[in-house]
Amino acid sequence: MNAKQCDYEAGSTGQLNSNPGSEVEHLETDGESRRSFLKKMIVASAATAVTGFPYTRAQAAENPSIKFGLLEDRSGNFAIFGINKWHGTQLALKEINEGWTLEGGVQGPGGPGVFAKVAPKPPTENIKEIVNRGGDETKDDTVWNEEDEYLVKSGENGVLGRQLELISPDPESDNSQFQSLARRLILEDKVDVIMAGFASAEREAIRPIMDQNKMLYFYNNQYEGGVADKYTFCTGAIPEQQIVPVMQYMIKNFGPKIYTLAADYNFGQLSAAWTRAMAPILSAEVIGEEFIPLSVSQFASSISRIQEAKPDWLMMYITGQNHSNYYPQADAAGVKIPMGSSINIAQGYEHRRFKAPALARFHVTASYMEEIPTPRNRKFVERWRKMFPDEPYMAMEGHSAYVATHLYAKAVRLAGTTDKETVIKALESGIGVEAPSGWVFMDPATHHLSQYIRLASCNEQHDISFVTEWPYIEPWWTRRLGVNLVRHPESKQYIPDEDPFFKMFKKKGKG
Amino acid sequence: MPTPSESDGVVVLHAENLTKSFGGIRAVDHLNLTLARSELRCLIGPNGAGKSTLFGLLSGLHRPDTGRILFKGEDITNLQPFQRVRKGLCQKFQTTRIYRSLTVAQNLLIAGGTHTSNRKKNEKLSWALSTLGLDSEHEVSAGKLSHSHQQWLEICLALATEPDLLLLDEPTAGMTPEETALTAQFVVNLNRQALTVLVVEHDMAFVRYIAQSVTVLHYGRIFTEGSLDEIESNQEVRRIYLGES
Amino acid sequence: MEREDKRWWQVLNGPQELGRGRVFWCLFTFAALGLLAYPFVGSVFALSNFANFCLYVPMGLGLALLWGYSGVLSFGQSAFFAIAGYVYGIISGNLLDMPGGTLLAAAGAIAASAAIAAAFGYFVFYGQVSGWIIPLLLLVLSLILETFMAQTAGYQWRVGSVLLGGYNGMTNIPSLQIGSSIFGGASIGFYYLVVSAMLITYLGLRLLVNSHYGHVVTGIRDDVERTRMLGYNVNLMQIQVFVVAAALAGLSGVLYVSWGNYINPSSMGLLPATLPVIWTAVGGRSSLLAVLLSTVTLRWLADSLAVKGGEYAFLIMGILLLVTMLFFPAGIVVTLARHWLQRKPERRDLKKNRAP
Amino acid sequence: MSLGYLVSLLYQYADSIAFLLLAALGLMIILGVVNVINLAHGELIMMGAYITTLTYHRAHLPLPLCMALSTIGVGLFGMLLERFVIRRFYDDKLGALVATWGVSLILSQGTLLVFGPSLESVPLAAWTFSYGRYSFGGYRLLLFVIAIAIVLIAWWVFYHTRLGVRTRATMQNADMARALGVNTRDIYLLTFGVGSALAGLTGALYAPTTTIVPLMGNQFVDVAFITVVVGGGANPIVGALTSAALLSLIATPLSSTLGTFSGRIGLLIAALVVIRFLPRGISGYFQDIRYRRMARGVS
Repeated sequence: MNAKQCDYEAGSTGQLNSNPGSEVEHLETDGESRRSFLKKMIVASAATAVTGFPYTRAQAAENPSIKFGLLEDRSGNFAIFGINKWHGTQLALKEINEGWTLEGGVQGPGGPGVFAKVAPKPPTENIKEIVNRGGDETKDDTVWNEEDEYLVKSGENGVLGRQLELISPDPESDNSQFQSLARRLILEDKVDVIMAGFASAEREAIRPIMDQNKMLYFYNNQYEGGVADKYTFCTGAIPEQQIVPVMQYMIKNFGPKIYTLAADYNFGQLSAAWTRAMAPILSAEVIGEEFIPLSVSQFASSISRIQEAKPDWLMMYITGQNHSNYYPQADAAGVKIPMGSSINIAQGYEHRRFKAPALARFHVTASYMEEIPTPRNRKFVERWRKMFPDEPYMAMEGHSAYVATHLYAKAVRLAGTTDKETVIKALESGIGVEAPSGWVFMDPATHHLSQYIRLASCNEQHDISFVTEWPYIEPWWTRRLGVNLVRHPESKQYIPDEDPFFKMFKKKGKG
Repeated sequence: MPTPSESDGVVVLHAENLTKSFGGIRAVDHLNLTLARSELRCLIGPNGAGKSTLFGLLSGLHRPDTGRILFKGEDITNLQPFQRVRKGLCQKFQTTRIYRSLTVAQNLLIAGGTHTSNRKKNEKLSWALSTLGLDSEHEVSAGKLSHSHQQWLEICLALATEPDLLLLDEPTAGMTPEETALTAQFVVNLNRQALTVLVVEHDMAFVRYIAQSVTVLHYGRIFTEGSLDEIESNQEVRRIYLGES
Repeated sequence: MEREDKRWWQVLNGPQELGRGRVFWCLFTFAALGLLAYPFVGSVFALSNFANFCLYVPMGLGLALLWGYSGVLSFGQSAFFAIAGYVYGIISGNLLDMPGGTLLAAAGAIAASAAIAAAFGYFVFYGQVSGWIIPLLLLVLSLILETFMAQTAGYQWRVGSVLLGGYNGMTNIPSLQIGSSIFGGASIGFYYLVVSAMLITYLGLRLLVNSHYGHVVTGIRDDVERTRMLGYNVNLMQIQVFVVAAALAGLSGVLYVSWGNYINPSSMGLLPATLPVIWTAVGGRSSLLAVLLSTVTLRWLADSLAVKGGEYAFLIMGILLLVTMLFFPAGIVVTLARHWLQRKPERRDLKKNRAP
Repeated sequence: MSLGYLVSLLYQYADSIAFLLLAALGLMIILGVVNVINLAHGELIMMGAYITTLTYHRAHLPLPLCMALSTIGVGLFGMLLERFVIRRFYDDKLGALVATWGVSLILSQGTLLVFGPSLESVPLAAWTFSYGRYSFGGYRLLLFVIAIAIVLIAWWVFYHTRLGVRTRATMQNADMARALGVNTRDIYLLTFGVGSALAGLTGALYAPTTTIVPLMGNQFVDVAFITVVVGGGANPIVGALTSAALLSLIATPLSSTLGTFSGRIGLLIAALVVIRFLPRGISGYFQDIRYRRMARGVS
């Protein structure tokens, strides 16, 4: 953008990267600021202990509120997901403003996990090694000793003595509306953070605006992965956390012949590319794949092609309201092939919307589902239902929105300010929280969450059971490509074509 | 009684062997018609005789199934309607077709097209406008004109294209006898300014007033041709057309 | 020379548009000056937002010309808008280092929209299909394009160095640049660019519809056969008007990508396709000024509804559209203006300016 | 190519015909008789699905009764729509197009506000049968049978009842029909009701096989538009049947061999080609042929 424009845009004070020429100096600045965060946090908690609530409450009345911008679709095509996410954020904001926070905080450099160091070297190992390491399934509850109480008192109402004020216009599932509202939030409402978007298209529409204006942006959605952007934090699950685990499970339990049915757009195509590339590593084979345009709602020919190919199981990357018609139609046609997926059910609760047994034998790796049987999740569900009694289902993305909101509040408290560059540094300091789903950790290098992933299986009665779980899967793929946003701020979305390993498994052609 | 103007014998329009069918009905059936320059010809015939279809064929709204049309010696059978107009053949429709939502001035502006590129004054048109009293109604919306004025306006629109042959389809339909007489006089005077005119009309008073020669159409064919007196004395015509037996 | 000027002025002040005479032009000049002065008082966001409303005006005016003046309804203006956006993105992305590359891209983009409109128009208008088929066919065409563009993710879909981007859209499209000044979405330069595009389009179309050509176009709307029988190549003129409308939609598309640096296939979807129709219908399709006002107002309304009313926005738009069509078939602005003009005695200077 | 494959292809073909026919027939009858394109057609279908789903879940009525209720309910709604909206636009077809678009926005967004983003769908008895390695859904075949039955009933009403004669007279020349004592207003009202009822029935029939969401009508309207454009309004019944058969003939082998995307594009391109060569659609072309044959008969 031009210099003229920069004059208008919200300036920032945290010019930590003012001297990009010298790496050493850069790192020193980095370390310094992190130390000061830790110090601030300790001071802050001490202050709370001494002065107690009255002080902070009095302060809250005087202090201006923290402006929290949210763009979630409440009408249009994606309303079914957007309303859920909108509710998730509202719940979290209510809790924060009433003095609650999710347990957790800075875990020191590295946190749990092998790669979760601040500014690690990108791994250069063989991809098979990473895949194996990334996905050790477990059912051993003792590994992650979960407390029932994870929502704890923060010691103040709001953050830094300021209430969080939600500003949430409705972008109506319309990309240009997203753009103009994003500009409105930044330039007019002068918000401190923006969380926005369901579809990747919506994210891509506003991400350049966020970068131009140096606005802290959270994208709280499961997606095709690959975003590496200094100002963007993604709290949804990504392919390495979903596709690889579900494939491992399905191949082990049903067999090596995979048929992919994918929506014919970015998410479907890229996820299918993941499946194609991962299959040989997991000693399996994709014997057929089909891409369905988003407007298609009748699946007779797809069903017959599947029956002709006779796969052991189906990999489902179909999305949207038209595509979900596949399930009742396939069921009515007597297709009894097991299915694996990274989105359906967890995102759009098809198992609640369709009568059993349309989604029998369906398996999905999810970062969250309403049915998770842990005590802490039951409490979460209770709180949610109390606030939104009419909610049809609490889906994966609503949970992501909830967690992201708490994560942001935690980072602001840690930073001691709402200044974006400083909050970004706080988010990059190795911060984690106890989410209703389990422990999640913001990976500094990639700005994605290390997630607690469960594999949900849907039976003939559409009851959900969690057959296995992976308590800690890291966002390893973009790191493999050398992404390290702490050291090298950038702004792009990587696609599997850019990974030499994936290039070997390019799609041969349509159909 | 005006004297018929002399036609100089040069053929303006020559149609031969024209046939056109609609939905199984042969509206025009192997018809031949010749018009000389400066001729004023009336076309009569009972309902369904094919008069309007013939006009449609001449103006190009319909394509003939067989036959051809020569205009000023040129074959125009395959030309589009607008091309025929540019060659000097213009039609007034049976039901008045003017731009009702626009003013008279705008109507005339549209009609005075760019294809009549010479910027010299269209004298026939200004004469016609003043004769018919339309020049005082420039700013009136055409739809608000009286019925007769609408009919006259459409004739003026046709004149604005500077035609050599004017086709008038029932120009006095719905007019009072006075208006009919005025129209008749106007048409005759127009013809005197060396304009070939072909009129379809039911009103025998009108025909009697203007006709030099009359063509009778019946079942898509030319039944007979001649002067009005000849036609009126023809018993066969009386039988088919006037319903007398 | 002076005589020429006067005639030019007469044409501009012609009867084919609402608002004539000295008072109107004084008000118009006043409003235009107000727009030019706005940056001295408005905030950056207000400017950027207002520019966003106004950049759709050429598309709306194009549809007013097409539907209101020539009688052809189109649900395809958004497709031409998006085609221009994509072509602009492709050309400018490949000519990043060339000075004036974005201008070339803008010209190419508008030309591409116009060319596609010409090809489509040739099929439709020379085929003489019935009136209701054209909007439906254009809708179908938009949906084809949307379906096609949605599946262009990945490296194999790339023109030169620019990725088409599939459903997620084409990102990082450069803003228009003239010399060293860049017309980005939140710049004063862009505001002036959009406002001048809006005013020039309005005045240009006003000249067009009041010219002899414009009168003939109106004649085609009122009576195709009559106009044909007055010696006009109606089909050709319909194509010409269609192309002009598409080019104007293309202009809006170029301004849009320059504002947002982004375009994606859902710009050709069902809903965007109908928005220009709503603007045109609500304002009054028979007046350019009415469409200009309603486009800006409805964009503003949609924006305010999104900010305040949330999920009621579409409902309110639908009710507005239905009420307009039922009770103000000529459009709200046009109906009100006519009502007002009727009560006022005709001004003297109007009479002097009547058409020859 | 095995016999099983052929059977499967045939099944897909029947399935596709049923979908196109049911989606388009109501729209086409309204176009043919009333001469109005109803852009709210998809929302009428959505309404049918909603009535079925709601009566099934809340009133616990048997499914066929729910479907009958939807048909009647949407038909009545269509008549209200005709009486209070469409009637004003009989001399302004494009106006009707725009006004019905407004209706469609109101219906879909109103549904979202009232009933939320989605409803639980209606269960479907899983009658399946198989041939070779393929298995097929019985309900889909039932849909095909119903679609054909509706066409036959419509044809019978159209050609063998007094109402049909009056309707045809109105279609050919409304002024003349009025002069002959036909109440064309009633004919229009009734036709719009029947067309809407068919939309309601379509929604009801497809309710067990689709997601019940406010914008579900969109999946029907784009194919319905294509079918209507290809079929033409000259004779809605012949037009809908031939158009659905032709389009399915193009789309089914394409999607079956090259994938759904190709089938989709093929459908759209077929529409463009047909419109170029038969501007009045297939039924308009048939009408021309018939006239031409009559002409030959006379001579």
